[in-house]
Amino acid sequence: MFIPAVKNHYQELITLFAELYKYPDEQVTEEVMNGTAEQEMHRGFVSCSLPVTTRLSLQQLITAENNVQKQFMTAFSGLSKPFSPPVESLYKPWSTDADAPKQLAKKRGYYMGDSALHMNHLLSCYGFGVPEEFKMMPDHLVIELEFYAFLLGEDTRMAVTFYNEHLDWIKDFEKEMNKLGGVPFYQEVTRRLRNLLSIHPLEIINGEE
Amino acid sequence: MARYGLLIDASKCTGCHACSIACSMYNELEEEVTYNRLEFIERGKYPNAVMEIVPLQCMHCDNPPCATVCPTNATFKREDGIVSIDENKCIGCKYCMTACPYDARQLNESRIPEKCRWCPEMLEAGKQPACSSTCMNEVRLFGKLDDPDSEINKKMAQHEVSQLVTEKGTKPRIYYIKRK
Amino acid sequence: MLTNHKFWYAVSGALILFGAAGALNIIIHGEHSMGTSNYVPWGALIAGYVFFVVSSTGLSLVAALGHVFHMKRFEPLAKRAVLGSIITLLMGFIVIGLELGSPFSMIHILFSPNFQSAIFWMGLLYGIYLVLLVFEFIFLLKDDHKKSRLFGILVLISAIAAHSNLGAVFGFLVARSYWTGPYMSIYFILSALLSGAALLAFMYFLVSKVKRTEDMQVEGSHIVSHLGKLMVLFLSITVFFTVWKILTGVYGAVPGKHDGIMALLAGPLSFQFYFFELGFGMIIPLLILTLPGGFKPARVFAAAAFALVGIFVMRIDLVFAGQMIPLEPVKGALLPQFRDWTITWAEWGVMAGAIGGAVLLYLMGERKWNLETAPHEEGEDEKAPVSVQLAKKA
Amino acid sequence: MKMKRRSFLKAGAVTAAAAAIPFKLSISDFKEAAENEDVKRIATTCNGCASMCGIYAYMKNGRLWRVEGHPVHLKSKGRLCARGHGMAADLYGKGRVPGPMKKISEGEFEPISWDQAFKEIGEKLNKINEEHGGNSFLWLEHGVRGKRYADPLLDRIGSSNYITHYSTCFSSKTNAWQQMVGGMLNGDHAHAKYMIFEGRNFAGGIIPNGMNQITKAKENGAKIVVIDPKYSEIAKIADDWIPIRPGSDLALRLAMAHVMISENLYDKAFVKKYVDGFDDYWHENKDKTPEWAEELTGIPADKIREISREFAANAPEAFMEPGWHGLHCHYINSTQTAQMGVILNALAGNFYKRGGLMPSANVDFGEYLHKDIVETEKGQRADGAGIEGQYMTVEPGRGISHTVPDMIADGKIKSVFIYHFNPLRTAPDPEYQKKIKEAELVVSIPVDWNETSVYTADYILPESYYLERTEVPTAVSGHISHDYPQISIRQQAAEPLHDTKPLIDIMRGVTKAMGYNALYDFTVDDEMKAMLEPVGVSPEQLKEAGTVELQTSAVKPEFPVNMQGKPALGTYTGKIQFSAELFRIDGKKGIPTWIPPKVEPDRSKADQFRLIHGKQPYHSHHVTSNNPHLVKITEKYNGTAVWMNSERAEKLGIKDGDQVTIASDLATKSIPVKVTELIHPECVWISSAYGGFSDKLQTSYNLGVNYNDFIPAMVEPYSGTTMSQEVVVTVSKGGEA
Repeated sequence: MFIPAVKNHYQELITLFAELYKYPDEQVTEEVMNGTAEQEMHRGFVSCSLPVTTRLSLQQLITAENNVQKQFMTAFSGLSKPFSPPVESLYKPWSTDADAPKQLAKKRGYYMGDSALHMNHLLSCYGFGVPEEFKMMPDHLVIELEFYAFLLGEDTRMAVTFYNEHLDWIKDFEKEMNKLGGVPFYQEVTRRLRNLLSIHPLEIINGEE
Repeated sequence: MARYGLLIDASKCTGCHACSIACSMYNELEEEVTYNRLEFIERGKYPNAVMEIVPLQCMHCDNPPCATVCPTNATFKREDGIVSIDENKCIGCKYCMTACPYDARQLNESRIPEKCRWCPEMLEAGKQPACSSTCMNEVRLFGKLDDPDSEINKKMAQHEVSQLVTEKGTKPRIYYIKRK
Repeated sequence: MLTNHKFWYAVSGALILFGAAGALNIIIHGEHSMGTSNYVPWGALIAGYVFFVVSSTGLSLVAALGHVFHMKRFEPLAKRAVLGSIITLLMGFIVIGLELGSPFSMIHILFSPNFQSAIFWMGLLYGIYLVLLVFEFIFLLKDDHKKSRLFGILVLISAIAAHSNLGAVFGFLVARSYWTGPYMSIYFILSALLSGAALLAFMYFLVSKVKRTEDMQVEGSHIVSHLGKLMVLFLSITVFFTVWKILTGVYGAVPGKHDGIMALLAGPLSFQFYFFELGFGMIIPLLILTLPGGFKPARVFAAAAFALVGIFVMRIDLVFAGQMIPLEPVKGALLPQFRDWTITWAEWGVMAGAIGGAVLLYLMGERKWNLETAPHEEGEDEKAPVSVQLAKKA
Repeated sequence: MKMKRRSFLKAGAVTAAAAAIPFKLSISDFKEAAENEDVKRIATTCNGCASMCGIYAYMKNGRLWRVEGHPVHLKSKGRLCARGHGMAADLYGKGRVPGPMKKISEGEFEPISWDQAFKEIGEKLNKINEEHGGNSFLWLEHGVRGKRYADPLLDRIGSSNYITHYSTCFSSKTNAWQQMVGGMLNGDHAHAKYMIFEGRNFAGGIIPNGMNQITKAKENGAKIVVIDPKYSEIAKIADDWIPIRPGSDLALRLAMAHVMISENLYDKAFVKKYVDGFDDYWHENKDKTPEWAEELTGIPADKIREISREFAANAPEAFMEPGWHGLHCHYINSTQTAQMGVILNALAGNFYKRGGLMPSANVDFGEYLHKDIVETEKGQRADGAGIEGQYMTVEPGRGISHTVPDMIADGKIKSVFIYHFNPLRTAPDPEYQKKIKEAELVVSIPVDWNETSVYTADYILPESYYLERTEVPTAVSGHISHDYPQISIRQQAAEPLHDTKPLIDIMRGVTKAMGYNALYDFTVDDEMKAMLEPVGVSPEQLKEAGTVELQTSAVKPEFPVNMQGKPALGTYTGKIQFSAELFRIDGKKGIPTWIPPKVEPDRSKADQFRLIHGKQPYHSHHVTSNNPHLVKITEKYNGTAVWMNSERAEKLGIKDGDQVTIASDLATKSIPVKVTELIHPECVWISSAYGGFSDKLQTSYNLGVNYNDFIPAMVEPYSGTTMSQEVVVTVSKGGEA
């Protein structure tokens, strides 16, 4: 039997992760620090009947000197090198277009790859726009997770296709994240996200069938 | 069938490397790989010293040692004279690399010993490949050796030309204009 | 310690683990995990491959002394030598398989063969050689002397054909004067004899110690002594070849050839050339063997051990000396004096792993089969020797 | 408790779709459809260096495929150098500043919104201007692209402080030519029979079509002489490479003039008609014989006679390249050296002659009329350029760009906008330049994380990449001669990848926050329309073609004359002036004569050298050194090495490839050495491309060393340049890699 409640929990969990990859404003910082984020994530995993493999809680990974904002900047902004923005294009060959002659095609590490083009296409087909700062990285994790959550609400079959094609790079992303120093919070969030996404959505949603 | 050749006037090269970077852009090469390169030679004693620069790339030999040694015919000579590679047949033994007296082979990420392929699609369209079309000093001139009216034949008639490493019997298809 | 089974299992296990790590590294990271470059495309694994297939060839050549040429004192060697030959050949194939960029494209050797390519012939002949070896081994185990002798002859021919083709893989390289010419084919065959004799002496000494049977003790020490004598001959031949290689290389200063020899004599390879190739590989074993009492089994064993290390380095020197001299398509170009090369841990691993694999397979062979061969007198061909009958009962 | 959610997906606000492809949920279906889209060709201009060659950018589905030289553009004519190809791929690289940044502590920034940045900068600027006056504001840029959008603000708040990078580059030349000729001319390489390139590496600072013309002229029999302490790339195609002691070029030129005058080889008719001050010049320099110059230059007197005679014999189809950076900010005598460039060419009578020096074709653009034209009275320039008692002879239009920290320390400058300029790496003494941060407000407008932005800026406002922005049309001119005027346009080929803006939008944002609502109340299209109006080309035509050639007002080989037929150059007398009016200060006559270099290596010391530098043909000084493709060339061809003469190296026990340590009073740095016959024994040479120290630029970080590390910030007395080769270093074997 189909239980929509689980799907809703799953969607909520996905958008929670999306939230955690946005620049942490004061409220988000506060909610991470006071444990709200940890509690909600824990509840989310439990509600989806997923194993919770927490070693350290999120608030423990933050210190006064190395706060969430600082870790965000270190991990994603390029203010210090190396850094690894959660953008799909960077983790996949730039283009598979056969007559794409030139240089970039087979390489990883460049923005605006095929996946970005496709995201632009999908978003515009569904009538979505993205904020100015994400204009040329529509395959940013934040956008992809939000869009995935949206698709789950629309049509599970489509969501599954999206899951298969656009959320298959998190492992590579995690590998890059783990190479960085001073970003334990995002390494943990990414580890959990990878755990969550390593389980096929149909297994979660239909788990109680 | 056309027979292609390349005439190089090395005396005009000023070492800007536009050829190699245009080539790697056109052929989607990894940054480490270049199909053409420049050899630098210093001659003489200060203040009467000079520098020579010789552009090098696959010579598309008429007796290509790389093709002779290839156990699976992955490297082969086309009718138009271009020495080409069928990547699927390559076992990666690198015999062609040790056999080439010009060091023209470059191993790519997939462990295929790649090399300059003279951009046949450009030659067939009557255009110069990227290395030549971007060269400000017009060092390279590709063309049909069997067409008496071709630019390359006219120019070869005007100059004395030489080839590299002829003593190994490779019969290279790149000709260098001899200058004093 | 050396006479303990467990010790050898432990050693081979450790080497195989190291080898597996190295192999995995090469499979994952490709060429980056190897010490090769566009200028030195053939790395240590080529040397390792040569080392193993030379050993294989050498073992079958020495085996042939006994059961093909009927040199009595070498007849008991046959089974062990042929088994060793099969094993080292397989290990050679594994090593070269890892060196190849796309080993699975080997299928095209069948569909799209290039009859001008020495690698094609080498591959084909080594394939045939392997099949023939297996048959020879089967008939040896059955003590079917007629058939095993027939296959022994075929193995001998194919070994020489395959191995001289391996020499030709180098000899055909017109671009690299250091290798060019017929020398390599002849040198490979003759140095294979040294490899085979040294490896057999090494093996047989240990086997005779491990077996602890009286027969084996006596017979083993006899054979090892005889192998020692053979080694003196083969060492002398190798010295002869090395001397002429050096003299012809230095004489006349042919570009490429001369520089390669100078890299050995007074260049970056000189330490390993003098210390290992000449010292370990030729001088020390010759001294050990030719001083009074030189053919005592333990002395022969020591000489063989030195020689094997020396031979391994000899292969390394051969592969790199031919490539580290920069090609000079344009005369006078600003080039480094020598091209850089290294042997990475992954390559060491693969070679060590292959040695471990060889040891393990051999131990398993000793355990599975009875490898004693009774001397086959005329007319006794049909009758299995006593020791075999006993073994069958057990 | 549940965390809040900030949804980034905005329903309704549809982005421009990549292409009109029908809905494809699966990426493989989509890729298939996308692959069938057409490749579009957009004509724009390159930004690999300041030449701005015309290029075609090939775009598919809104993404850059590759670039190619524009076939019409007179600088590229279908050809591009390595930089042009390499730079384009950086569009999608990771080195750029992704959006507006605010400094939180030394070297640390946080992203802020454009609105927030505008608001804070506007408020701060207003406050500073109220307290210290508008003249405390400084606009510092590479030049001259930003001037158009700097001027409205400068005029409005009343600041005279517009400064370009030219003083670090070539203003000794522009100054001398402005004073003596009233403008600049270009060598007519295509028609010349004899070309002298002294301190000018045309094959290093590349204009592809210029080099094409030079090699063609050579094939047609032209002779090329290269005078340079280092065998530069152009020397490779020269008939004669004459190494000269660095710092003595002025002596050589004086002696060449001496030969031409004393042997009556100069064009007397031309000089009589078009030159003012010839007698004064000769009176002053009668003793500058080739023998005298041989002492100073190390070039045999006979050789000097030979090239002088050949030069004269081929005149007027002969010229001495006017040059740029090569000699014109290097020594204390650089302005006089540039003056001699004018004089030698005038003695050859080659001005406005085919095969000699020709002017650039002119384009009469229309002008966009600004609505807000309130102007505030401006104070004195903070750099002292053009001010009596300070740097009276320095061109105020270009200024002195490398003493900004002094201007700040003196309290003259309180706020600085730095547009596409990186003085921390391209001006002398980086530690001194870092003091720019002492200003109350520093705003940097770069594309990447350059050293200046990282170490001095309070705010970084990233501009869109050159392939992402449209700029007003420009006349294609300079460096080489061409008969017909051309107009080219840089236009947007790709959507901005990051949260960046073109300069005009940045200026509009800042000034609106200051309360000037109408200061930038126009778009690039408005300007383009107004500019093109009198030209007879529509914006659409220009955008389609990228570069157009106008068949009007072709340049003619005629000396400009007025209605009376008298010479009418933009100088005091209308003639070529051998004596520059402005230089007649401190009792001087304004005539070039010998001035020895400021410092000289002690020739008795084995380890002392003059440190000289130059451009590599695959890098544009420091701008391209973060490009991975170009740096691969550096690595393969040993580009960071310091060149040293073999004989000197032998004395120091240094071998090719060794690590050596270079030390001046300011710095001690270590790099590998290239030991060569191709350099004057008294100097060592390094490329100007390296020595990056911004850790936010991965590729250039810590790659090689830069000449600016070793020289203090000095000001050449006539033109205000850096005198960047007035430095003696010691070189020793060893040092840490």
